[in-house]
Amino acid sequence: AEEDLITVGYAQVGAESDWRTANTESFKSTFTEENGYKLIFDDAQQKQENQIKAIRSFIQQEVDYIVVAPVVETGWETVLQEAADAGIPVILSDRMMDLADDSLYTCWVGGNFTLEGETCGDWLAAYLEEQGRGEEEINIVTIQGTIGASAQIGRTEGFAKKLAEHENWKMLDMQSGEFTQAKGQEVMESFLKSYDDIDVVICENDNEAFGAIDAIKAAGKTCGPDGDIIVVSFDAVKAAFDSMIAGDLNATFECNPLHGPRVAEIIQKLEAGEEVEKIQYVDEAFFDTTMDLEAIQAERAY
Amino acid sequence: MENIKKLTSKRLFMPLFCLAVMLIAAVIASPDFFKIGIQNGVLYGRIIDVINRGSEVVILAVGMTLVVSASAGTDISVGAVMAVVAAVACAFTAGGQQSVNEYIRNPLLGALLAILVGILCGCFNGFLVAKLKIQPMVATLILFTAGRGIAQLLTNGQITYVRVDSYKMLGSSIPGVPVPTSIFVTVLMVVLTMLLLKKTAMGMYIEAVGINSKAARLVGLKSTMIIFLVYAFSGFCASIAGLINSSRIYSADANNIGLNLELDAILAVALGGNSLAGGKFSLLGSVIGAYTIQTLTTTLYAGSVSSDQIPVYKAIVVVIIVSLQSPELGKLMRRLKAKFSAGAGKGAVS
Amino acid sequence: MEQDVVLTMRDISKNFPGVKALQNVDFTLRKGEIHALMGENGAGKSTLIKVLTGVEEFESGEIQIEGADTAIINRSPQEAQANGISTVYQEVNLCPNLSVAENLFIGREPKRAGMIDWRTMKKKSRELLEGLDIHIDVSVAVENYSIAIQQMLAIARAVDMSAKVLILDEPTSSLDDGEVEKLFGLMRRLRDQGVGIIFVTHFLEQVYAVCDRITVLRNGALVGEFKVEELPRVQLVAKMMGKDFDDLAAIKKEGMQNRIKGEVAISAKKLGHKGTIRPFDLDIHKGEVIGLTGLLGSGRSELARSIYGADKPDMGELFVKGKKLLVGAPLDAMMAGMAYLPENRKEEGIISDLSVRENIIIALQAKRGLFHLLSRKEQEEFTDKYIDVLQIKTADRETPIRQLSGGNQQKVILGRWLLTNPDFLILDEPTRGIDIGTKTEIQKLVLQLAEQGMAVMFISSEIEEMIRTCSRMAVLRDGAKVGELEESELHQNSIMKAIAGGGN
Amino acid sequence: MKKERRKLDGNSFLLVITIALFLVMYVVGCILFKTQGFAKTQNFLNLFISNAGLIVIAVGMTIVMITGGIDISVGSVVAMVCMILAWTMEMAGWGAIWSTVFVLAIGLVFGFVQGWLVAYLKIQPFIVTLAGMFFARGMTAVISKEMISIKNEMFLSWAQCKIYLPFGGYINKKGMLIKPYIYPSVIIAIFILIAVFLVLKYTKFGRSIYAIGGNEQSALMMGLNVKRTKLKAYMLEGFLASLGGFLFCLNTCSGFVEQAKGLEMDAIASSVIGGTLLTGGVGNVIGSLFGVLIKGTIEAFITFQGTLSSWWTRITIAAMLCFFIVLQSVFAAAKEKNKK
Ligand SMILES: Nc1ncnc2c1ncn2[C@@H]1O[C@H](COP(=O)(O)OP(=O)(O)OP(=O)(O)O)[C@@H](O)[C@H]1O
Ligand SMILES: Nc1ncnc2c1ncn2[C@@H]1O[C@H](COP(=O)(O)OP(=O)(O)OP(=O)(O)O)[C@@H](O)[C@H]1O
Ligand SMILES: [Mg+2]
Ligand SMILES: [Mg+2]
Repeated sequence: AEEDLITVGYAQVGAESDWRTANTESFKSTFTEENGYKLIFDDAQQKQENQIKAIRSFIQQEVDYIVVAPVVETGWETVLQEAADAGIPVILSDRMMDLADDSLYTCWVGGNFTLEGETCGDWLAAYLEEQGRGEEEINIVTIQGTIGASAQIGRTEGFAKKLAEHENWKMLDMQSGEFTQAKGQEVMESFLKSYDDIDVVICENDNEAFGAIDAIKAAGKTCGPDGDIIVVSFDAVKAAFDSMIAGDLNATFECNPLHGPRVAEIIQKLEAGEEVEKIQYVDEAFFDTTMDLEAIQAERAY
Repeated sequence: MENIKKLTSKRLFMPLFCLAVMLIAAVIASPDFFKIGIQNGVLYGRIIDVINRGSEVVILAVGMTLVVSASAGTDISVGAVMAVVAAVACAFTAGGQQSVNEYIRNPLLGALLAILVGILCGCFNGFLVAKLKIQPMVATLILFTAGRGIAQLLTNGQITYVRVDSYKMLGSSIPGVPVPTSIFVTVLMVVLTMLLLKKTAMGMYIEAVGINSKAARLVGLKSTMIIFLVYAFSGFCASIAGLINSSRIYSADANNIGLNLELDAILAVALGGNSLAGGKFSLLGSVIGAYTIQTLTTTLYAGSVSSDQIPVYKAIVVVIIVSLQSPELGKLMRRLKAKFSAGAGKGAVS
Repeated sequence: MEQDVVLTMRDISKNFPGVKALQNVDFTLRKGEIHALMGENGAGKSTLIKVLTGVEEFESGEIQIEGADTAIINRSPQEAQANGISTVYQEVNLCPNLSVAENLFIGREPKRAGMIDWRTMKKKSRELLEGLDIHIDVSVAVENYSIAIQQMLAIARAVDMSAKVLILDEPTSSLDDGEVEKLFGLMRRLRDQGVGIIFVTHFLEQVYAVCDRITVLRNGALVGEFKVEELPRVQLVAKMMGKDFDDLAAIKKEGMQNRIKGEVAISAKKLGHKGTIRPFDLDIHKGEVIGLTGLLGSGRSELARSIYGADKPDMGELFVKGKKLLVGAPLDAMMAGMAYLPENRKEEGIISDLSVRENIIIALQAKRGLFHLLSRKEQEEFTDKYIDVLQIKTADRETPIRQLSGGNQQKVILGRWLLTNPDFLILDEPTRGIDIGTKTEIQKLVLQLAEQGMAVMFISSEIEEMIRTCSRMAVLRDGAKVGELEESELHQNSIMKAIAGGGN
Repeated sequence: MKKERRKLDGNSFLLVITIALFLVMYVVGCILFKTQGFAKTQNFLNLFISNAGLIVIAVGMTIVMITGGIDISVGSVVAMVCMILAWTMEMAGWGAIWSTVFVLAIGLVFGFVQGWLVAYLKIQPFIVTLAGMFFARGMTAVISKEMISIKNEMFLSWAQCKIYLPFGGYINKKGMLIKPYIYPSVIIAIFILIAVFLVLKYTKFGRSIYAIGGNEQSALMMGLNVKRTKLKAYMLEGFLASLGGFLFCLNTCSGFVEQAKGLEMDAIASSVIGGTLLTGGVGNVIGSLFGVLIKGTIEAFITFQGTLSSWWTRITIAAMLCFFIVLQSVFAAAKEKNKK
């Protein structure tokens, strides 16, 4: 019956990318009535103030749990205090919150962007080694994500760490492609005209990589495992597999969007009165052209 | 001297002058700005990028100019309409799948359908503005808000890819033709619109309605119809721009196609020396304005300005350009000068 | 400065692109005089006033005003006001969205404790207007009132500012005789208080009725300053036009009396528009000039508008040459051969930023349709023809119409309609703001058109003008047509009686 | 009687319609979402709590719109203000009061520059404020690309200072007594609303704004100082934008580049729904308040509904907006017809 259901209010960022859509879908398919939940879903259209409104509304609706995928990391004290005053536990998903008082949320579930960046650096080092270019001077450009987004910050930071470890790697330029294909292309076009000798392009999401690849081809160069320029990207959306199969993209580093089941698990534990870990990373892998991409792609949920 | 005066008093002088200054700045920022080469059988170079990338803004600005002229308002929905159009085109040709490597349905039909939808969006705006007399910005705010939602609805919230070479042609180039297709389309749109305005009475009608719709009605113009048509046309322009943009990325990215392009289009109209209060307009001015903006953006990219700081430079350049175009600046200068020279003498009366 | 002089302008010059609007003009205004500023359309009267009050800059010359030691330059109307000059400009300048009371007092609102005292403001407004015999709701927005009322409001506002100099630029163009009389009373009172008044008008009688002195301008240059007694009418006209002028008597409706009425061109049956004009019947014959007469606000304009479809009538039927016409929009009426010169030139007539050429040809173009663009050559021919016929003073045919003087704008609009070669021409106050020479020309033209078989409807607040031109009149009162006067009954007295109504 | 009737003409009539529609809408919400507690006092107060900044900004927007202008920079200004607050307090170590005074001053200066360009150089407001929008957003990025969280104690104490109301409490599921509360920001917003209402109605400056919007040329000819008045209007607007930004910041306690994107559209929409004309001369801040509340209620509907996908959210908001605007225009047209 209606009363037995656990009510969960989920304040989602929006639907700004395929990743986000998959993330939303994962929650919607997990928190169903069959599974004993009533999900109140709110889409914030990428605006923090909307999320704050939504949380306030959840409090009024007396939900049992509030799950937030914060638009940004900062500025949540007041409204989380309100939730705490009403005695509603808050679970964070995807992005972290930057709070003075960590007790305001119960736990966090998400990917590790910095780790993704580091993995990328490690992969590149291994790949170059394998190609016999381990000692060569390597010119790198980065097409960053939307400046300020946690994915952008984490991935830039993670890769920078690895960059520092290799003296022969040189970061020529960084410019934001705002996580879109069109901007990625425009930025890459500009890079190609400013620098003749680019060896590696790091794109902070897949869509930027698609644009960069087009720009590279238009400039009469080639990319991918058999080409002049190495292109790597993050997220591992389905389309990225197409691109790798076509031999344009070298590798993509996963950012797992399937947080729903994990959050459900946590809620079950909390219902049973158990303690939960404060920080919970979801598993993330990477894919490159050496793998059986078609098989993997067929299995993936997004 | 006489000649210079005559030249500077021409309507298009200031916009052209500003474009020229921008181009010079561009050359200083990247010396190979005007270098044109051939790459893969297609023209290649920064200046080509400017012209190519500027296509969408130019086409939007064409429609926007007429909207501004006839209704003294702006159509802020064009960016969102572009997204809708792209979504229709992709969702139709991909047959609802998320990514296809060949057409599921006829691409021409898809393009036609998409254009039709774009025009319909324009008609919706036109109906609200012309018939219901809702203020343009507010009327178009509705599609501005809904447009990307509709686009996502059509593509199920995901970016839909049509990875077929012929789909990419509009945004890149047709094999064997060295000029990017979008440049052709842009020229065609501008020329056709010009002809429409100059060879029929439409240009005069639009201006008359924009300047004084009451008087225009009394001399037998159907103000309502004209305003309606102008919005429909703006929808048409948005749909062409949407198709180009979608073809560039061979996909429909509901969240990003045409994002903030409405602002650039409006800016282009203003930089072209047109008044946003309606009435007299110069289509060429808007086109020049659009290329000015694109030159600025490309130059800033070339100068490695971080993209989130680009707006600061853009703002400064815009303010300088529009100030230069303001006749008030001249008056103010003259007054200051007079004050200065009189200051020593009697003490000016202010 | 002379003893009783309040204002002198010396050697004022002002150029517009292509036009020497003022060339070394001198003007002197004395305390307690009413000083007429006369000249043909485009002579530079309004420009002189705008230069004086800071609306336009001027190139050279000097303005001195009593009380200031040095020459002054007003940079804005605000400064002019501060210097004691209060002005009613030629085109009514009020804020349509504000209430009557606010328009009267804006910028000098009565205050209490630093806040605007609305109650006092309304009370004062009511008093002010009642003094002028205007009885309207002062808390209603000005846009709800007719031009005539608006003109009175602008005057009331200027008069109430108790300035040293009061400028009235064609204040009487929309007023009827009664109101003009009221205004004159007011002006005389102010003169006696020592105010200097500059008065611009095209009505000679008015000049001779109230003015003390006359300054005449021609083509931007000063002709001279005269005492009224020393300058008889004929000479004044001659000075204005620069040539001798065969007096108004020249116009006669020769042969009109004897002519039989033509066939019925337009016939209205119970036509009406809710709230403005009650259902009326009216037949208009080919070749006649039918006048509409009545007091201000009696609904003359509304009657004309309902025929033309400017305000779509919501009852009754209209027949054109016997055929029923459904008028949905003005274009339908135009296609049936009608033309309509609206009374409010600024709001409904001119298309301000378009050129003279475009303003003239636009109606014909609309009639021909979108795809039948008149060739540039035809456009220019037509334009030149009407510039010539109507003596329109303009720098160029490509000059934006807003740069023309008020009277010349009116001529352009008239030209616009003549070009469409209508069968039925409605003229609502066509001579408003038009100089005496052209006025006569227009009257002649109207008669000539009627002669050629056109049906004309003529509305004017000037009864004499109506008598000269009309062959029949319809009388309106309070939004209803109350009677008709035949040719034989057209005399000042009988018309006045009809307007006033049979005694009740 | 007749006079009273007349007073309802046109604009005030529209205001009455707006308020009535809001009430109807709210009651419908209470009925539809009865079980979820839509009717709780706190839910109503939340409209004010979450929108305090927007109310102040919409009030400012109304002022410039009455002059016939527009200001699309406000969203970016809010972002800049939040960023400056965060940066000065967290990075430069200023006190909360100084930071606040500083951003308010910045708002004034920003308004002054925009106003000067609009009034004295006669550049079109849309373009000036578009440049302002670019500038402020860019400056936000220049100050810091990273998000800054405000941890300043005094600031947080302002932000979290609940003011409980003595009525409307309820016992929640867990047996806690929840008393309705507001934050100081709400009081500031209401105060500003009243103050601006009085300024517009009872000062020369306020009336001049209406006059300019009605007909700038006439206002000039009637001897008003059009330029100065416009400049002042934009300065006031800039001040209110920064104050709104401050209130906004009290709600979000952070600064980052993407903040308050599109807020200008919310403010414009609220003003227009409240009966302000973009062509100038007509408008009322009380209307704008109801515009904000109506937008808030529409959003509350959607949150309470709780199953819409992202795209349906957008479409639904737009549809309700459309419904509302069309309804308003139909009422206005009917009124216009009656008048004739
Ligand atoms: N803003 C302007 N730009 C260009 N020319 C102008 C402008 N204003 C007036 N003129 C020109 O200056 C001349 C004088 O115009 P002005 O309005 O002073 O005439 P006027 O004597 O008031 O005539 P009227 O009796 O018709 O009102 C005209 O030829 C007119 O075309
Ligand atoms: N004295 C008045 N008091 C109140 N309202 C008036 C007055 N005079 C005019 N009006 C309003 O203005 C409307 C239009 O009047 P208008 O002046 O156009 O009539 P008219 O007979 O055409 O006179 P004219 O064309 O000479 O000005 C009237 O229907 C009436 O509502
Ligand atoms: Mg004049
Ligand atoms: Mg009339």
